Amino acid sequence: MPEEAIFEDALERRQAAALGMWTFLATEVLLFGALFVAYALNYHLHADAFREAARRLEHLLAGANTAVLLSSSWTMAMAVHSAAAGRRRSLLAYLAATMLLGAAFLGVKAIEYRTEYEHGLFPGRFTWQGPAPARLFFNFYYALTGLHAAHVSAGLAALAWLWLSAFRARLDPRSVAAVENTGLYWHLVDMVWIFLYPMLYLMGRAP
Amino acid sequence: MAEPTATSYLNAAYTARSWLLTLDHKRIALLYMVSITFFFFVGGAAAVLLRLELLSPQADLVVAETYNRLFTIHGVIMVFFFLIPAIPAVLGNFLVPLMIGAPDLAFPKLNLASWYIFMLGGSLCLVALLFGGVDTGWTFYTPFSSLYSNSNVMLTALGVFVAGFSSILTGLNFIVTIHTLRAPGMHWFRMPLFLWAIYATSLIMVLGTPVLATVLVLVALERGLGIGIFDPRLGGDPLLFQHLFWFYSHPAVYIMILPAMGVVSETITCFSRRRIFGYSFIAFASLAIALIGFLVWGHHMFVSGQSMYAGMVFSFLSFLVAVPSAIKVFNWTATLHKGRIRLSTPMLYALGFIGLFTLGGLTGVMLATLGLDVHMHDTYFVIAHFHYIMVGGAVMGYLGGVHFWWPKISGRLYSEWWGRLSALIIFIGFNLTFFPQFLLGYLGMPRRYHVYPPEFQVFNVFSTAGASILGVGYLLPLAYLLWSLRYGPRAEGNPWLASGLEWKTPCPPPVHNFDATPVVRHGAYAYGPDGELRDA
Amino acid sequence: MDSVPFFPPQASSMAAQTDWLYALSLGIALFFSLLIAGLLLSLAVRYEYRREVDRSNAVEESLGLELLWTAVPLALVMLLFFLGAKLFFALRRSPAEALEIHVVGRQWMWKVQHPNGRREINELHVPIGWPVRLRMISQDVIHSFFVPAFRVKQDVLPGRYSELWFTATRGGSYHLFCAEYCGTSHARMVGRVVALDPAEYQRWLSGFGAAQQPPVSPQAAGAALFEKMGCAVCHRASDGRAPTLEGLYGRRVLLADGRSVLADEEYLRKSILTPGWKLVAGFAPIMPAYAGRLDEEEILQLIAYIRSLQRGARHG
Amino acid sequence: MKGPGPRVYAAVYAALMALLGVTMALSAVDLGPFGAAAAFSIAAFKAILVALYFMHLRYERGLLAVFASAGFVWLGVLALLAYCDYLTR
Ligand code: HEA
Ligand code: HEA
Ligand code: HEC
Ligand code: CUA
Ligand SMILES: [Cu+2]
Repeated sequence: MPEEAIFEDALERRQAAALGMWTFLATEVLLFGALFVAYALNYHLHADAFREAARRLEHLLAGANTAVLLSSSWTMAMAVHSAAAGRRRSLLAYLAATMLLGAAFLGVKAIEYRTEYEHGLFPGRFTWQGPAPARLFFNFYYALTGLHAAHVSAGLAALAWLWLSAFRARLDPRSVAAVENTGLYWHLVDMVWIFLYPMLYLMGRAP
Repeated sequence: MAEPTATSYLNAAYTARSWLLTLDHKRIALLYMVSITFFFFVGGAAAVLLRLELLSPQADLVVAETYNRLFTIHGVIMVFFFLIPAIPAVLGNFLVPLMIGAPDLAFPKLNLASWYIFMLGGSLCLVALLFGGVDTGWTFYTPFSSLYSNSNVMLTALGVFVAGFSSILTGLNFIVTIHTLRAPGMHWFRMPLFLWAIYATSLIMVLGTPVLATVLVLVALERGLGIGIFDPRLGGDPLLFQHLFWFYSHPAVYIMILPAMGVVSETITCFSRRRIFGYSFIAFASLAIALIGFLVWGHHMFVSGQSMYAGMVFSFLSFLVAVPSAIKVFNWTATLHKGRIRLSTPMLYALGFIGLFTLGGLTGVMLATLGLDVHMHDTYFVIAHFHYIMVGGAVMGYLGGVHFWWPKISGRLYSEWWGRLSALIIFIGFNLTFFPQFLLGYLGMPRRYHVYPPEFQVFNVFSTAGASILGVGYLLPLAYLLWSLRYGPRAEGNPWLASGLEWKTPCPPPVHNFDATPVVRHGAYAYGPDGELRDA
Repeated sequence: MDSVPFFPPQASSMAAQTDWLYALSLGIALFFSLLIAGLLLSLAVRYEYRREVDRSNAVEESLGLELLWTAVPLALVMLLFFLGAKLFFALRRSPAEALEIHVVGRQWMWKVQHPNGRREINELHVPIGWPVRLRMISQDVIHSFFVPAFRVKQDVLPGRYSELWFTATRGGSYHLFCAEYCGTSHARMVGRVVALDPAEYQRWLSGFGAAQQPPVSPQAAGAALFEKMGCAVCHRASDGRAPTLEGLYGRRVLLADGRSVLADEEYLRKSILTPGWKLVAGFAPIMPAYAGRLDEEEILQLIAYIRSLQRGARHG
Repeated sequence: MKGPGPRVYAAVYAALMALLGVTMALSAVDLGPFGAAAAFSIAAFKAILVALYFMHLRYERGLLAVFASAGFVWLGVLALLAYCDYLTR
């Protein structure tokens, strides 16, 4: 059955795609959420150690990185807007900006990881003599930020693909929908970070 | 095979490519059917070996390592690669578009991708099996799985993880399809109850499975990269894994039973020639089970060291989830009243389902009783409980559905005599296998034991004897259904005179399902006072 | 009551209650199963399609019936909930005077130590008629201590104590099983529980068992460890660099972050293994972590010793 | 469907950045237990802004909002009942 023939019209088709995408996003929320809840429960068990460990993170760098990711969300929203309005050149520009910001985010994250490696806070090379459950904190930190970084990378791949197809051909309704869906995904990944940032970096900061 | 007159989805093309790259939901359903049948017999073979070993109290057939691998692979395959996909991915795939009057699912490519993802996950588990197997039990409890087991935990967990995404995508596809592709006039409350059941199941698949994925990733991180999350030496909590695992795996048991309940609602009406009793109660009971089912997972952890108060909350909620199931059972029973009952094969399976599910469910209620579960937890009582529901209930539901829609799927009729005979054999073999296990369990025989005190032997011998009858019972349908493909008489139109849009198409249906989008003018189960079809 | 078929021996104070609840709930289960099966069969026969019976006025919906078969199961399960929870409470609340026995589980054996220090492996001797509390912990994976004749079971966790209590009521030897899957020899992590008359139990206690010397009580062993591991250096120093441990057990401790916690076994265990996990108010974090330097039995002994330090009593 | 325009996006973007600044500033102040509450309320507010405007949820059918919140509601169930164990141990 050719996919075109399934839906009555473009509106029905778009509604189906939107519902599918949002359902998928709900699964992503739970995928990350399970890890968030696991973290929160362990925080409850080892609050002091977790706070102490959290103070070792580069919270300013991460704050800057949050700004980078929020900016990428804005450029992404503008990209979706441009696509819907049929402005291909501005779509290309905004997509490129989003990719650039996304890559910058990953770059800063890599710098953070390197600092942590040098400070002996890395799994396999954990030399910090902090309170015992501190290692647990760092393991959560790597699991959470790693999973998040994997999602950012997947988003970058999708953006690159969008950019190339928008570069090569004119915009048709299908590619507009693809931009919209990638946008939704990108915003969700941003949203995850919005929660990750205070949860990991800021918990132990207050004196 | 005589050439059928019209082109159906089956004879539209014959190449391997036309099957392996098909986007037709009906063909994808058949791909699933072949795959899960294969997995069922792999899991069944493991069960046969388990039962043979348990014939005697000593370890004489297999050593401990092997036995542990056998029950693990039995559980993993039967749960993740047979029963969870069984009804949704086979019958659901085939029937959802037909029942709502749509040409296909909303996302056909995604549907095919789900099958490939499923096969990838299954292959990973089979590879893990071939390279030495895995010995954690299907529950993968930490820290055993993450730090102590010397078996292919990573590969198996990866396989289950991958298969989980197939489940998510299938559920997503069903949800979107049911929301957007219903034919004109097919209001929610005109839908066959099978669709309500599939919809509720899809919600669980979509909202539960991601948590399973996360928890498996965490086990892999701990085991493979030393990123300990559950490790008690780091201060990790041994119960955290259990909470996350059962958050998915309890609702998952409803993934297995709800669709079977849906099948029963279809068959019981057709063979009683009666509208279903209490349509909306059954429909809402499906949703209630799906929702409340998420609140009860802690009943697997009553003696795990979970707090006593949490145990009470979970026990209470577990009792609540039993009520909608009870509502369904009573409504089905009432449907028989003043019907015109014909004990055809699918009806025999439906009746078997109701009876065995009731006993299985009520023993579940016994397990939810806090003080009792202390004694019965991790004994054969639990094994008997869930086999009553999963084998006596869900597998019977699946078989009933396969028989009911077989003419639709294959265009052929199977032998009614063999059908009834094997339903009977399965029923007898099943009870002989698993009833003694209730008694064994209360006597205290722990599960996952390959050696046991000699006083437990008698019941174990009964159980093994029953399992061999059961095995024969399962081989029979395989034989006569395959036989019917070639030699069975052709099914003409609507062999059961069943109501429902799927029966308005030829048997087997054409690729496009409906020549013109059907318009629905009345609710499901349009059987008149004399049992006649009203929507013919 | 050894002769009741399909029931394990009733050998603890909880066994009869559990069996009654089992009988009741099984009765409900069988009643409804047979009811449903009977209805299905009789309806299937009565309304067989060839039979000429009255089929007029068939009902399709009945709010009354729906309410009935919602309310009756609901009432019954609430009854079961109540009875089950009551029994569960009783099974969880150990009497204060219970005899405390230490159990350490590991792949794949049970190690037991009695209050006077006598040890045994895969066996547990207990007196009849006196409550016994097991303080249990695992050295590796999760195990579960299961005595069918007593109708009790409790998972034994790594890194955390769990408790189980019972009062044996009948002499004899009963199965002890590991009920939580724990790896290759899970099925061989079995043993027996022997219930003895109190006098006999005392006699048994004073025997040496397999050991060559008379047993050393956990308390005494803990006192020796307290010296050997250097705890005494700080905790008996007069300069107040470390808190005194006298009268600590059972008291609430004020922590540096303002919380106050109850000094129970779990707290003492964590204080010894990972002192950084909490800090007692008014002290510097100088105590070294003993995680990895003490095994579970030694920790239990240290705790037994600390528990024995009553306020005002002089250090032994 | 109709989405908001660039001006709305710019305003939301500015609000998000401002809220980020507030979060960072607050983290340096000791608010006791309210610190975490404040940080997460702000995060939730930011997330809602993103969902409503960047993700157009405000302009979509209600059904989408139901599915969008389902993930969070289920997460709430997981957290609630798991805490029910951890807080009463
Ligand atoms: C399809 C699978 C399936 C289904 C549907 C169920 C349904 C139920 N299960 Fe079961 N269960 C499993 C599969 C399933 N279970 C598995 C696989 C395990 C073991 C996992 C492992 O450890 O490996 C398990 C384990 C398990 C336990 C843990 C036991 C232990 O390990 O100690 C408990 C405890 O509460 C439980 C309870 C229930 C309850 C209350 C229901 C209810 O939903 C049942 C509701 C149904 C009815 C009640 C019947 C109909 C009612 C009537 C006809 C009327 C009368 C009703 C009343 C008077 C109440 N189950
Ligand atoms: C959908 C789920 C499902 C199904 C269908 C079954 C089906 C069966 N199960 Fe399964 N079982 C589980 C799910 C399921 N089981 C789970 C989840 C566990 C827990 C695992 C764990 O503890 O981790 C379990 C555990 C389990 C145990 C407990 C093991 C232990 O704890 O030590 C036993 C023991 O009797 C058992 C028996 C059986 C039998 C006899 C069947 C029969 O119904 C099977 C009948 C099928 C056949 C007999 C196949 C026919 C094939 C042939 C005849 C070919 C034979 C070929 C060769 C022998 C080479 N199962
Ligand atoms: C170097 C000094 C030092 C040594 C050695 C030491 N401790 Fe401590 N201990 C302390 C200090 C200081 C504290 C209070 C601060 C804290 O909580 O860490 C403390 C706290 C404790 C507490 C909690 C007391 C309370 O009031 O809540 C226990 C229990 C304890 N120690 C037991 C031991 C045991 C058992 C050992 C030996 C195996 C030991 N300590 C060895 C210095 C020490
Ligand atoms: Cu120890 Cu099973
Ligand atoms: Cu369950």
